[in-house]
Amino acid sequence: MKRWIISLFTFLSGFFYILEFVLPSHTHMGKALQEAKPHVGEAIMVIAAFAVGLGVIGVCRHHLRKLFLRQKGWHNSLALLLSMFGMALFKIWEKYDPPELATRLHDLLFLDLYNQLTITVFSLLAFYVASAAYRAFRVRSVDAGLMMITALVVMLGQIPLGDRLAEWLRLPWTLTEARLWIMSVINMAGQRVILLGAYVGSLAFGIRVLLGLNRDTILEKDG
Amino acid sequence: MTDAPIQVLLLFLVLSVSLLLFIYLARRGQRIELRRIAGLESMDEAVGRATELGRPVLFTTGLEPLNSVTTLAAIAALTRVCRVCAKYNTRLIVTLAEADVYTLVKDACQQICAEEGKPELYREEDIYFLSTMQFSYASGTAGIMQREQVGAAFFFGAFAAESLILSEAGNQIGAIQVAATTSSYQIPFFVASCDYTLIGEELFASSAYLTRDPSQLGSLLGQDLAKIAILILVVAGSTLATLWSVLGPEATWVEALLSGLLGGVLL
Amino acid sequence: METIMVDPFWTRLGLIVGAASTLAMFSFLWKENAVYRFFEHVFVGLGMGYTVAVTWTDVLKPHWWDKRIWVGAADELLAREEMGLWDPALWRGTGEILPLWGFLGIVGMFWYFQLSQRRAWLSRIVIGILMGSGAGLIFRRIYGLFFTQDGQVTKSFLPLLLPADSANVVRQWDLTLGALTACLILIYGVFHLRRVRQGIELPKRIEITTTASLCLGLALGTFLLSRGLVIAWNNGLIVLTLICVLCYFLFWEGGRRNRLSIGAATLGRWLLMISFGATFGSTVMARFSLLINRAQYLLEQCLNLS
Amino acid sequence: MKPNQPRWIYMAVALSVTLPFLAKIKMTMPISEPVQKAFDVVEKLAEENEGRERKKLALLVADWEPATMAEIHPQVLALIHHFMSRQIPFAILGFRPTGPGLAQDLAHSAAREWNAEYGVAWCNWGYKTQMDTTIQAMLTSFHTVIREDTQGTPIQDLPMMVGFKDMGDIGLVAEFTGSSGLLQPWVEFVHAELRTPILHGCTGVMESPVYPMLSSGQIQGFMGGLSGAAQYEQLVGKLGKGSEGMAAQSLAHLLVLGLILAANLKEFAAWAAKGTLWKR
Repeated sequence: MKRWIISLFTFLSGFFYILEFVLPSHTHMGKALQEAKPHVGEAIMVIAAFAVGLGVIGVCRHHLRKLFLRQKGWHNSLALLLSMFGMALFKIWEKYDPPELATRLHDLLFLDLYNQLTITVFSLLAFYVASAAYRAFRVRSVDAGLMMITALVVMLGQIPLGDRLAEWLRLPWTLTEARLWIMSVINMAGQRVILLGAYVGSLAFGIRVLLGLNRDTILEKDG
Repeated sequence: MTDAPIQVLLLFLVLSVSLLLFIYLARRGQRIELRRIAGLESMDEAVGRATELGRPVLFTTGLEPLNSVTTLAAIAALTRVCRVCAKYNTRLIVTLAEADVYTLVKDACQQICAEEGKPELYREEDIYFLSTMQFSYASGTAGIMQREQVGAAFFFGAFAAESLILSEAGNQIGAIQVAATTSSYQIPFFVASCDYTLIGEELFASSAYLTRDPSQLGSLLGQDLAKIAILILVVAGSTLATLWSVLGPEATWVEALLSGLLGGVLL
Repeated sequence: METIMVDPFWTRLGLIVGAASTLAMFSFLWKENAVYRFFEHVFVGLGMGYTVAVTWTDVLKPHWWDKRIWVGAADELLAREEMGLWDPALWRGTGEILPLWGFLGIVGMFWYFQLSQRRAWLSRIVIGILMGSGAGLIFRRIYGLFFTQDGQVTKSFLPLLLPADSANVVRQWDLTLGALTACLILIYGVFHLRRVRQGIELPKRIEITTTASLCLGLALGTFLLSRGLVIAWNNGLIVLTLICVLCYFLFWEGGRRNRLSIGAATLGRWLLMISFGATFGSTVMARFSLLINRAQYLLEQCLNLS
Repeated sequence: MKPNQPRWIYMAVALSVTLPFLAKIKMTMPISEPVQKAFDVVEKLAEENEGRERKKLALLVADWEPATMAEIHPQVLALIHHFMSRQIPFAILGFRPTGPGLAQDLAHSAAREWNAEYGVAWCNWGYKTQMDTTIQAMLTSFHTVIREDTQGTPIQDLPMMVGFKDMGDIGLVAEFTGSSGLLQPWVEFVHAELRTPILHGCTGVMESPVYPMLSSGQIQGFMGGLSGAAQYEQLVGKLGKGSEGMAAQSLAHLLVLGLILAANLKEFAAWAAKGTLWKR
């Protein structure tokens, strides 16, 4: 019974968009669906927006428990909760023409603290690429060999030094041209097939979702 | 609203109906044979080699939670590795990044060890739920690989920038590494640093191969048919385009054929 | 919204906070330490707080909370809205609560049943609506991306032979033809050398086919040139790659029985590796640009060395 | 629990990134075709707007997170300078929470320089969820989805939006993102239906999957990573972070190539010694 209700809602929301696409717009039914689409779209947008509270509740529950039980690292949890509510307060306040201090604190929290933190976390990757380049990247098969040679040309084609090198070796093409050729011929065709494979996969998955043919692991557990 | 030409709608109808037909046939027990997936043999060989050296095996399922198709396919591969480890009496370590995946994997491993008749082989403390934060999860897994000196490492599922940290740690301790991911931005790094890499949809094909789930097998055949249809379209379109450019614009029959191919949207 | 003047005190405070957080995160390189974990928790908290706030101010408030009280006749308002004259004052007057607003609110609350064990299936309804609408749009998306006038499949119908005078022929000609003929001659030469060195007598069949294919290739080239046609090497390579990589991604066992499809699939995997090589090259650039930004930030702004 | 990492490689990386800044080398890149096409698309929109009393908008879609800010901000700043120098009014919209906020900050810094006024030269429509159904809704009835800007003022009260009826009044969509799947809906829905030119800017990681849409003409212009930003800065004539980074970028690339070659040569030598290249 539960499974049937879920499949009905899934099917209806999907079939609406399929019908709207298939029926030509000059037919009566097609025009009606087209009129309804913005309101359906806005409703789905609002429903999707409600999901944001779930993440917050999950995080709050976990860290509040750590805080009250004084488990190890409770000060980190306190910092997390304070920065969450502080950021939310300043961002919402910003819309109701806040005093200058609030905008300053919002910029401080968002532009200086949050952005710099995020960039730095990801900039660590440059170090890992370099250490992996020395310790992990080996030509261990034909595949890896082909990939490394192409990567060599593409990387040299990205930097101005590449063209100096091409002139020095008196190659007929500059490395930037060779990079653009690799990118727009072989890489283009390969990525086009990967894109096609992804969309054919989502077509198959979409049809199975609409008709409820998927084995639903979560539901089966308590279904 | 540009309405889609009838040819395209027909193509969609044929592909959808054939997909449902394949799923129906698969459910009715029709045997569907898949091609040899090299990654799966290397999986068994890797566990075998780790057993010879007497070193444990590590499996990790990536960052995404249980509702992602990629994680479900990774768990299917994990059940296979767990069964092979139980058969060879090898210790299996699993590191995870999501709580719901952790609970599912714990029950699955316990059940498999019991099925293989070795319930004592299942050790709860070998299954780690490290952290949902990308880099803590990656450095935690790398640390465990280093400490336990694992013999084989499997990276199945959705990975992001941290794939480097994992494969580099595996390389350091000389472990055989098999990777499978759909995120095509990480495949180059896995190909460069792992012994074998399954590319994109091969992960789903291996999951269908291992679980023999009829809807996955049927859907795989349906997707194959769609790809073959696109292949035929490309070949037909290219030959017609060549004919048109050779015979010049006055060959109207070629132009009629070409525009008939996809409903007047061409050239 | 007036643009706030740049106040030296706040900019300096911002730089100090930014520099401190940058150095704290770099400490992760040395060893995972308490300072890094503290800032990582702050990082997650700020991200969560920002997302919740923006979702409320930009989506839930204008599209749901503001539409709760509805004044006067429904159709008159809808007509005004159709002409694009949506006026918030009209919405916020007195009158009965818009039924749609209540219904949307209740459906929105279904998400939170996920937290209770017994009624978790109710949250599956809302997930179903989102997944269903996404799945329903897949046909329109595939049409829009692949089968429109400049769609991916439509633009894969590439002519393999081009009239000699068409503009971009020369560019393709020297870039790829040189590589291709060089490979052909190389393979034939190595093949021939090995055979002579080992003195083994190759079966006549292989001998004939290799020489014949080489001569046929050259003859075809001269014939086409005389007819004022040129082989479009780039288009040929694109179509070849499309076909081979598509063969590689076929999983049905039937597709791997004859040698041609096995050969196409192997060539497909090699060509795929070349595209991944391109991804590898451009990814390395991306990783370093982040670190270069950090260097710019620390050196120029914090220590103002510029 | 971190594995033993080679500290000398980390030092080499740090040096390769900091030295070029001290030496103040500013490298210029040759302009590649996709960036030139992006510049021409914006110029074409500017000329088209010349003759019109009510100008067509450019839509700046901000779908990036702070993590990819380093590569996306030079691109967006160069484009905003180009918009403001050619008096093309643009609106900011985003399907990632942090995108519009970051784009707002960039527009502010550019507005100070061109003294462009909010509401006349640019405005911010803010963040929306559920991208594909929302774009479908915008295509049929724009005012149902975009009701007010981030400050709460209704859309019709903004001077640049007076008389804005539907998506046909948008002359260019410039989408910037660091994650996958956020460009396709604009190509599949907006370009497929209204033939609106689309310009795309992304990080180096996302560059290679863009080429199929670039070569088929569904995307008219494209800036990839820091080198794309540097080239567009040269075209606009405002050298910024993109060009400064190129010197360090070149050195870093050479370092990585050197490391890869050194490692493989070491392995090759080991193979020559005992003939076991691929056996571990």
